[in-house]
Amino acid sequence: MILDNPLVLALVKGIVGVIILISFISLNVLFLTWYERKVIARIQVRYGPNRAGKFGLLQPLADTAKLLAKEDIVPEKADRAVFTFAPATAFAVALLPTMAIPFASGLIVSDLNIGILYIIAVSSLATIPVIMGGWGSNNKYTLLGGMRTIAQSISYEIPFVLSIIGVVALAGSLSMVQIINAQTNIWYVFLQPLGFVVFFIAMIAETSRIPFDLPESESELVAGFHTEYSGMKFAMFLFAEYIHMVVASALLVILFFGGWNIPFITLPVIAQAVVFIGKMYVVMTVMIWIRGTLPRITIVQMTSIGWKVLIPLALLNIMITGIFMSL
Amino acid sequence: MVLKLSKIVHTPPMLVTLKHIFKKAFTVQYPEERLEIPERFRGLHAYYADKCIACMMCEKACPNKCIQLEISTYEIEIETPDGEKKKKQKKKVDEFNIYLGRCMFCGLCVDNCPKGALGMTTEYEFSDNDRKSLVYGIDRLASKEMAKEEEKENEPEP
Amino acid sequence: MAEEEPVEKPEEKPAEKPVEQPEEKPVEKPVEKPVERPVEEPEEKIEERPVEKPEEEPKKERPVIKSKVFDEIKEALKDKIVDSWIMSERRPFIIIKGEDILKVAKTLVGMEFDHLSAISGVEYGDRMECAYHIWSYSKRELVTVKAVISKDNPKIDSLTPIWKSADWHERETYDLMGIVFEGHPDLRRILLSDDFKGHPLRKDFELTEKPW
Amino acid sequence: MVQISEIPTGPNEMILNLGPQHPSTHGVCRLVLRTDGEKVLNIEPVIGYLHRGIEKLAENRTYIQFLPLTDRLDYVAAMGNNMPYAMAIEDLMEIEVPERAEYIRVIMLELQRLASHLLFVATFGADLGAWTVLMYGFRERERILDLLEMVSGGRLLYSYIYPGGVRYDLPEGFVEKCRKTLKELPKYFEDYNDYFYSNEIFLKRCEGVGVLKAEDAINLGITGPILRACGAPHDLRKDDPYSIYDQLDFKVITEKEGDTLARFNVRMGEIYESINIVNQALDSLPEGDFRAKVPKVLKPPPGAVYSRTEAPRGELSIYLLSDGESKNPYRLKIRSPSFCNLSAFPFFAEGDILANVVANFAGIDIVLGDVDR
Repeated sequence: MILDNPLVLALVKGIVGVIILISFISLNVLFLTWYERKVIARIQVRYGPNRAGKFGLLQPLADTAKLLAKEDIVPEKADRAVFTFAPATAFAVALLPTMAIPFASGLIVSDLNIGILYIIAVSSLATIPVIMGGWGSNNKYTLLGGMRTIAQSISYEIPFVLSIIGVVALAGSLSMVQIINAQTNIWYVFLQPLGFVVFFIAMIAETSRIPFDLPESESELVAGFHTEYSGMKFAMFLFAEYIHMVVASALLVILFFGGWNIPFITLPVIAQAVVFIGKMYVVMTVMIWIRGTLPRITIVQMTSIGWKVLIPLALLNIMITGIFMSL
Repeated sequence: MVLKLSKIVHTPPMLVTLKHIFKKAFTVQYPEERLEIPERFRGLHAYYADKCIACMMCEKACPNKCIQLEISTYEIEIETPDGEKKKKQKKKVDEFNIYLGRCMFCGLCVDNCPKGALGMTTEYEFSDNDRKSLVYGIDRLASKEMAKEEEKENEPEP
Repeated sequence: MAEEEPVEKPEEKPAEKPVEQPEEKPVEKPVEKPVERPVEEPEEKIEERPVEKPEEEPKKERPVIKSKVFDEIKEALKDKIVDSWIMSERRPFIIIKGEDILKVAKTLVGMEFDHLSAISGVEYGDRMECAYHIWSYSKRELVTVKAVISKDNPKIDSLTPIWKSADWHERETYDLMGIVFEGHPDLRRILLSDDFKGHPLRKDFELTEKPW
Repeated sequence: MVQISEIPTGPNEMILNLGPQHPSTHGVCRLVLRTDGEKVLNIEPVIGYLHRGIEKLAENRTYIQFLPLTDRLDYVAAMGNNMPYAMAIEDLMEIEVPERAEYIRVIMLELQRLASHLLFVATFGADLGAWTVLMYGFRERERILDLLEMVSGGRLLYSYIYPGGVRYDLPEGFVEKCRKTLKELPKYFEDYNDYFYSNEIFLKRCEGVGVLKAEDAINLGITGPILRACGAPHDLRKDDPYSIYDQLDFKVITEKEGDTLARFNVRMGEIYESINIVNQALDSLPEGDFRAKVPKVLKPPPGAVYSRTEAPRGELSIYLLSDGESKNPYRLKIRSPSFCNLSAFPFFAEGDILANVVANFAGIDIVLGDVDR
């Protein structure tokens, strides 16, 4: 059999895993678009989508079909290659970190021993397609949106990483699975409250959601970096954005809420996945709730919060962690 | 400042929005649910041909000139109280058109009608695909109103 | 939309009537009287009204705010005023020559008339007018200064050095009326596009009607 | 004012057209910005996209025919536009308005002010990125529009205040419904207070944005809530009372700071004050005619009148000239508050960052129908 070859087996396993993962993530994203609209609608005392299917559940499919059928407009003066590649890059880059996310013990495409490092590395790539889109559109609004993304990612990448150091130090490993296993009985949110706060704020900024949605702030920059995109290209940007949200919430659950663990209870694999996804949705609900509440901050406030508040706090957190660990 | 100090402890905004999640939606599911329309609503015109005396007041009153009347005169014989037969000229409305594409529903035509031959209904759904079909003649102006009245008559029965 | 008639009519009509309107008519009632016996004029009016009123609705006798600055202004602008009258007992109107406007405005600012409410250009048969509505926040009085300028060469000094708010008002008046404000820093069309021909609020501007 | 195209653009600068189609311009206003990165160096408002020539139309309409067109000036506060026009005609023709009509007018005007300020709160929130507030503001505004619709038959454009009084009398049950609504509304406004004044981001976004001094504001011709936010207690309802405002007891809300937050506070305060005024007017609403006897065809005697009112956005005045001959106004000039407030916008918005310019622009609360006429 060809499958006896360990290399081929690994390849097949990998491909199957990736396909399952991508379809799972896509399904989640589709559901998430519906879920976000519904929650925001409830906050705004509206009904939200309720026409397509029961409770409007088929709305994401209808939206996708609509976006696919739309005319694909490329502005005349746009840099065609960059403009076209940007959404594809965005989509690809957004999917990369999902490879190292464990959904339950064993349910992971690739359990890297430097999992968290890998995720940080590839998630900071997400800036590049935004700048590509912003520059390639040859539009001043998109350019400003792209520039804001750079400012934002520079300001928030650092506290984002620094706040993880405490967790890594406690777990003693960079592997995602081991970080989760280290939290079997106590979640790190209780051991690292300061780190959690910094990480949570930096995470929202990294996913560029309200109040940090500066790259696409609709009341200032129309739609920021994707002003000129339409149809499928726009859909890919949108998809990428929601994937970021899924990844970020998964990361938060892994790092601070014990992944699939419920303290003092051992769960079967299926239950673990359910717990994990349930926790993710709680985090995402909070993110949506914040989006439904807060106004946007300005770029000056954004950078000053990043540099003057979050980075010192993250450093303080590392110091405290170090002191406690050496005791 | 006055308002800022009027309360010492404000509920945080996150809780304000949380509170609203559990409230009933205030929006209306349009084609199925409809808002109640007050009597004075200025919707589609109703034209009562029997009351009209073809005085053209509505046409003159219209700020946007969206009413057009075509009038012909005809003679009728009437009996005076003395028993004599007299010929009298009368005006008759052949065509009464309202161009809704231009109408702004100000109601001045209704105000200026001396005989109450014009009215305004609560009808508000008359979007159409081309401009020409927005010209409403006697038949369409009357039919909508009649349908309404029929509905009203039918209603009390059950 | 306008029929063809009004285009022709205003040319003739305003030529006679509006000329008389601010000068002749108000002259009949308010102007003559205030000039001769300014104190009595308001009294007369009050006498007229309460005759009917107290019988039915005595409650309605609200104090009519009377203009106090009218005499002051006339005193201050003695030589500049061509004509003046008072409307509804509280709104002084003064007519001046176009070239005096800057001096008059300076005098009025000195009298605490600090808010230029609006500038409206009016075209008459033989002349044009720039009406400045100036309000004093401290005195709570509004005075309307009408500056008369010629129709062939409508030019008047800009008031932007005195009131910054005059900027857009003057641009608007230039745009719609064609009055040129000399000394305005940036006199361009404001409401209409730059390539628009003519000044629409002139009486000879032709309107066209779209058929159904 | 500068024409931005005449200023040479520096190496790091660019010209950014905010509008005419832009989410935060509330219509079709174009702001030409000369920007250096996020910083806005110069602003030039370009208007006229919604110019309908209403002043010219007035010369070709009879006096009554023009009334519905006044609605179209400031289309979110249409009731306030009817008022100066009706007042101008009454002044010219020396019509005595019945007491009841004046009370109804004040009730309507203040309800309209309420609705207009609620719309401001809604759109202001949206411009700062809090879309939820938009829905809340609209929800409350809807209840007031219900009241206005019940009386006038229109939700947005009313044509209700007529020369000589009002068009119809108050319908049955209006007073009760109005009282009920006004009693319930403050509960909702408590939510606004909670939401805005405990919201650190909101306060930080508004404080110190677009600071304006009272003297400058007066010289720039600014009126309305923006002027009152600079500490100048000028309100035409008090200064130059019309209708029955001199018989009512109300405060002029002022703030000292002159920034966007102060403008917001003034409008929030006026919302409460309007409720107070409506309640007072409802209490002493007299019986009687709702409209004076006015001829069907209005033909005012020759003369000129400048009638001024305090619209929700500031001083709305109409200069009406009649030649005494024709049935049409000879000349009609509208002094609209939004036009004058927008003209001053560059003076207190230049030199700030883009996000603050947007917040500032939302804070002056202009309506383009009012600007362009």
